[in-house]
Amino acid sequence: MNVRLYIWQRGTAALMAPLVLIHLAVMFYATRQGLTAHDILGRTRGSIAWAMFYGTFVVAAAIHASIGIRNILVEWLPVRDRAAAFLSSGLGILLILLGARAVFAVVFA
Amino acid sequence: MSAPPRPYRRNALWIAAMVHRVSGIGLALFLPLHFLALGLSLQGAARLDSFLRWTDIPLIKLAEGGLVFLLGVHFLGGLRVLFVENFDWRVNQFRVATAAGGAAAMLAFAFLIQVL
Amino acid sequence: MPQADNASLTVSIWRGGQDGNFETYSVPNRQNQTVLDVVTHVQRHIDPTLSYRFACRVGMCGSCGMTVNGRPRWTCRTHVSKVAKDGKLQIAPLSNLPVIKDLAADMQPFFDKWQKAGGVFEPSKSRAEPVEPIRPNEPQRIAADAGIECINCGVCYAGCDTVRWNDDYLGPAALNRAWTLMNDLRDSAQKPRLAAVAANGGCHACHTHQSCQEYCPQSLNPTGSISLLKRLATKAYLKGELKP
Amino acid sequence: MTIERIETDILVLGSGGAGLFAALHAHDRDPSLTVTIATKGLLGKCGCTRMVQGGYNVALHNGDSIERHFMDTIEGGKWLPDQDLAWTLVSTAPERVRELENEVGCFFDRNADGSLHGKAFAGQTFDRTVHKGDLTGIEIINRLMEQVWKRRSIRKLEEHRAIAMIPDTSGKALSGILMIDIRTGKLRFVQARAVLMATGGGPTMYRYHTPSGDKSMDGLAMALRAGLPLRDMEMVQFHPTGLLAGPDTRMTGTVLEEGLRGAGGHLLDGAERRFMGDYDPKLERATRDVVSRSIYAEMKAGRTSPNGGVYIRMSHLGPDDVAKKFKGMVDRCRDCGFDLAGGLVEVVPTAHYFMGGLICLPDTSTDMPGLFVAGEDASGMHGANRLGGNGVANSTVFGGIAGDVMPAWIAANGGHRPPDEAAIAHEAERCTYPFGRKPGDVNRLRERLMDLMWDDVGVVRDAAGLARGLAGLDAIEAELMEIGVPDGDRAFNLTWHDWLNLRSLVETSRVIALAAARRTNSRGAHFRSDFPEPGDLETSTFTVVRQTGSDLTITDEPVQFTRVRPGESLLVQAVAAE
Ligand SMILES: Cc1cc2nc3c(=O)[nH]c(=O)nc-3n(C[C@H](O)[C@H](O)[C@H](O)COP(=O)(O)OP(=O)(O)OC[C@H]3O[C@@H](n4cnc5c(N)ncnc54)[C@H](O)[C@@H]3O)c2cc1C
Ligand code: HEM
Ligand code: SF4
Ligand code: F3S
Ligand code: FES
Repeated sequence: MNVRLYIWQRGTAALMAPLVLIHLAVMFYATRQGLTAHDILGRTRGSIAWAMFYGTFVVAAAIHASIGIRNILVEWLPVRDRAAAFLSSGLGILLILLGARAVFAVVFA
Repeated sequence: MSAPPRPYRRNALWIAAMVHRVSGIGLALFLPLHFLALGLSLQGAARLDSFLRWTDIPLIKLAEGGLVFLLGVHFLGGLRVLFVENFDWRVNQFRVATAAGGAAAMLAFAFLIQVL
Repeated sequence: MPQADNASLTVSIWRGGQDGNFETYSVPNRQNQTVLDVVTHVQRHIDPTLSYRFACRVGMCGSCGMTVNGRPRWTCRTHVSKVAKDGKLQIAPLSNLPVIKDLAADMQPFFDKWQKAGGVFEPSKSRAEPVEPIRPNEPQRIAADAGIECINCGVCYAGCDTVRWNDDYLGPAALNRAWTLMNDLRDSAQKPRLAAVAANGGCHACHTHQSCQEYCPQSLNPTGSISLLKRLATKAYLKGELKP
Repeated sequence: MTIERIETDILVLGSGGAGLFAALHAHDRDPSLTVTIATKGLLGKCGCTRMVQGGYNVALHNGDSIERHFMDTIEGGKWLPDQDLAWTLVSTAPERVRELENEVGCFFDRNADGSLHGKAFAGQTFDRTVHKGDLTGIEIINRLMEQVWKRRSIRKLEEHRAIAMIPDTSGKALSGILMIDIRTGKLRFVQARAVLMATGGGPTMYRYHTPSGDKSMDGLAMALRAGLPLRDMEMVQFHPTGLLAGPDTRMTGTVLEEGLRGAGGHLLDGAERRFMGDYDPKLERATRDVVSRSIYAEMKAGRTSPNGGVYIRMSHLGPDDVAKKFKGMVDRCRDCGFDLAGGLVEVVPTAHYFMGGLICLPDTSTDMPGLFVAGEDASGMHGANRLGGNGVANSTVFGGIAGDVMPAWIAANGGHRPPDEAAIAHEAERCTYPFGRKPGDVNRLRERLMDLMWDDVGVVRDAAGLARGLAGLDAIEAELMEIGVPDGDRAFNLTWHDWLNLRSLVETSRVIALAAARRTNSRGAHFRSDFPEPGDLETSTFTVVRQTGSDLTITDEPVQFTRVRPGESLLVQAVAAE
């Protein structure tokens, strides 16, 4: 890892820290209030704030996790830098696509 | 490299790093599934509901508790790393690591009690 | 007085090169005995062909690093009673380095990386000029002093799994040296050094396992040096002074 | 056996302060020359310069002067030093320290105002010892080693042991050095236009000694065989307080620093009685040689601790304070099971430094064209006693000079000289000699040598003991020649090298005993109980030993007082001139 990847990885981690806290809090609240599709969608549908919140989370997690996995590939599997970069970018893109789809689903669909 | 076994990995802080790594992998594997599940609502609330009901099975609840635990340890372990790297917090790391693990376990336990 | 050998030590020692194996010896247990003394006893009295390395025998040269009961240590300053488990010792060469023979490891990769990290002073003055006045309480001097007493024993390098897993990783000792020099006001190679440690395999490859800090026989804190380097490089990068 | 051949312009033997500095200077003087540095251990990680704790004497501080440093050196050396060598030492040291700081990168300790800190060291009239904590040698050698690495064209032969000087076909000049590649066990002949001998002496033939385990007087043994004259060979400096931990640990003999006594530590006999009062009114703070002799006398009288030494006690100064002030020493003792801060630690005098060595000029040249010498292998700078802090100054000053001088010498004296092939063959056979014999216990014989030198040629000497010692050395040598080393794997074969070490030590021990028998007075490190007086200073002489064939001849040469005569002082003159 070099300084550029490091900054993205740690930066997104720092960004996610408060997001995770909020997410956990919401989860606790949600499980108490009942976890039905109706409840969930009731909270999220049409809420730009939720869209922003989870949108940011998705992007940050995708960047963060793909760089993390890249390091692990290099260290634990016989994968060289280039291949690891390729694979982990794939993971990142996958996460962003699925994540965007999920946010779209719960907010706008 | 030579073959001798390496019990030095029993070092507490090394274990903390490994827990962090494994939880990170766990989260990275879980995240696509999580997104897929939420994406189900594209096919209507009923579809999502049937999925959520399926998640009522205790085993699945337990697995969810596990996920919260993963997120918890990874979050706290990650904070530990961020602190070590960015503040002068390098003594007594052992206690911080244990505290992080403990806090995450409590969090997961609390969550389990909630959902079960 | 050499104590009566109440139960002698059972010592297994790595023999051969990279793909050698452990052989077991019985060594008398003495009151004043370091791991290096145990190894010496085997060479002097049991198997004259045993190879190992040492020089100063008092913890100054960093030549005698070995893996003792699974943990890297300086053997000349490690008393047997501190490490023997039930009268058993297992002694192997330092890991993460090629084995030359028996307990002697080839330290060349360790020193190559030391240089790659820019671990060499680059002068800004000549011998004709007076010595630079630097107050002992200047923060940079204090920071430089913190890591300066490294004896390049390689113990941290052998104990770091990131070194094991990542061939490019420069390792704790080299980075600790680089950090020391980044705090040396007399040095003129700050830029290239920072670029070297910010590149692939540099300080950012460290995962803060902290084994280096735990094992360093000189009680240095390479983890600390590395995280400070990370910060320094990060700041420089954000200011656009570094292009990885 | 096939012997690999290598050529180089300059060959440096040893990677202590002298060797590393020489390689650096030679390379920087003329980068077009090939410089090769060969060393018995890893580059910079062997030898004694690394073990320097106290520091580096240099007249750089306000109020000090070269003249004062010079006078301290001459008086400390009991008027035996070669004054031109001593002058070169003290007058070059300031530049060398500035070079160490400004160019090599050593980061010495500072005063509050940022200037270099000078600490007090015994036997000096000024606090001039520059240091980095109490690990000065590590700082000096680590930085030098980095500079040598950086100059990638300097060729490194690590774990290479020099075994013989090979003359050229004329027999008058040096052609090169025969070596063993320790890692493979193969022989290698390195032909060089100029060679620096910097293997660092090292009196490790004594039961208790401080130098690193790689040092075994190889350089002086080689020089002796090559017929070069050695001077001051009776002058072995003992440090009064070496750690005594019993016969089976390499820790025994290692230094417990002088500061312990300076700070008020007590020396106690076996019955825990403080004894220094019987010998000197300055008690434990008496000079190194006096304290060493007093402890030695207690030991001879049988008033010893369990391992046969005496005790040092610090606890009355408050264990916590001691632990803070002498952290390094307390840690070191604790690691080997002793409580220095709170308990008693057994100590003995321990052989520390060798003042004797090759005769050379201030430009480091020797009697043999092509051979230069620097560091502890050279002699004449210290006379009968080396000041603490003058050892590392000596190796770095003269190592640097050698590096400056050799390129010019090469330019003036032409190319490689063809080796005497018969000498190579002979020396190759000599070093593989033990492989033909029935294996025996090399270590037992080594211990016998160490006991003999300690008992008969040690801290206090007399004619009878020295005669006994000389006879004993012959017996040990005869036995050594009967003992073999198992043949088989010669790679990294430490037992073979133990054998070779022992041979070098026996050969040089004989010269020490001979020179000690020759000097019928007591000066500095050399003390004869049958001749306790220092003798007339005006007519001071130094011993010179030379080997021709298998015969040793010894002569006395008058000391030339080229700068100052006994009774005079450069300081008085300097003051008077103002
Ligand atoms: C414990 C201790 C503390 C000391 N403290 C001080 C102090 O505070 N101040 C001070 O001024 N002096 C001190 N000295 C003395 C000082 O260290 C030495 O005088 C000086 O460093 C010698 O330098 P050198 O380069 O000649 O030899 P060394 O530094 O000893 O180097 C000799 C080199 O030659 C190599 N060598 C040996 N034999 C061979 C061979 N056959 N072939 C190839 N290479 C060989 C060795 O491996 C080593 O690399 C101390 C000495 C000791 C032992
Ligand atoms: C609160 C949020 C988070 C914080 C503070 C955080 C922090 C960190 C930190 C500091 C690292 C670097 C560890 C190292 O290099 O040693 C890291 C690694 C990693 N993180 Fe996170 N993280 C968070 C959330 C996540 C999430 C949500 C995922 C998954 C999707 C994730 C996956 C990973 C992975 C795979 C690694 C690589 C582990 C390794 O290199 O050992 N993280 N995290
Ligand atoms: S940092 Fe410590 S463990 Fe690492 S090489 Fe230096 S002294 Fe040895
Ligand atoms: S053990 Fe290795 S991972 Fe970093 S903190 Fe030390 S270098
Ligand atoms: S032998 Fe020098 S550090 Fe152990």
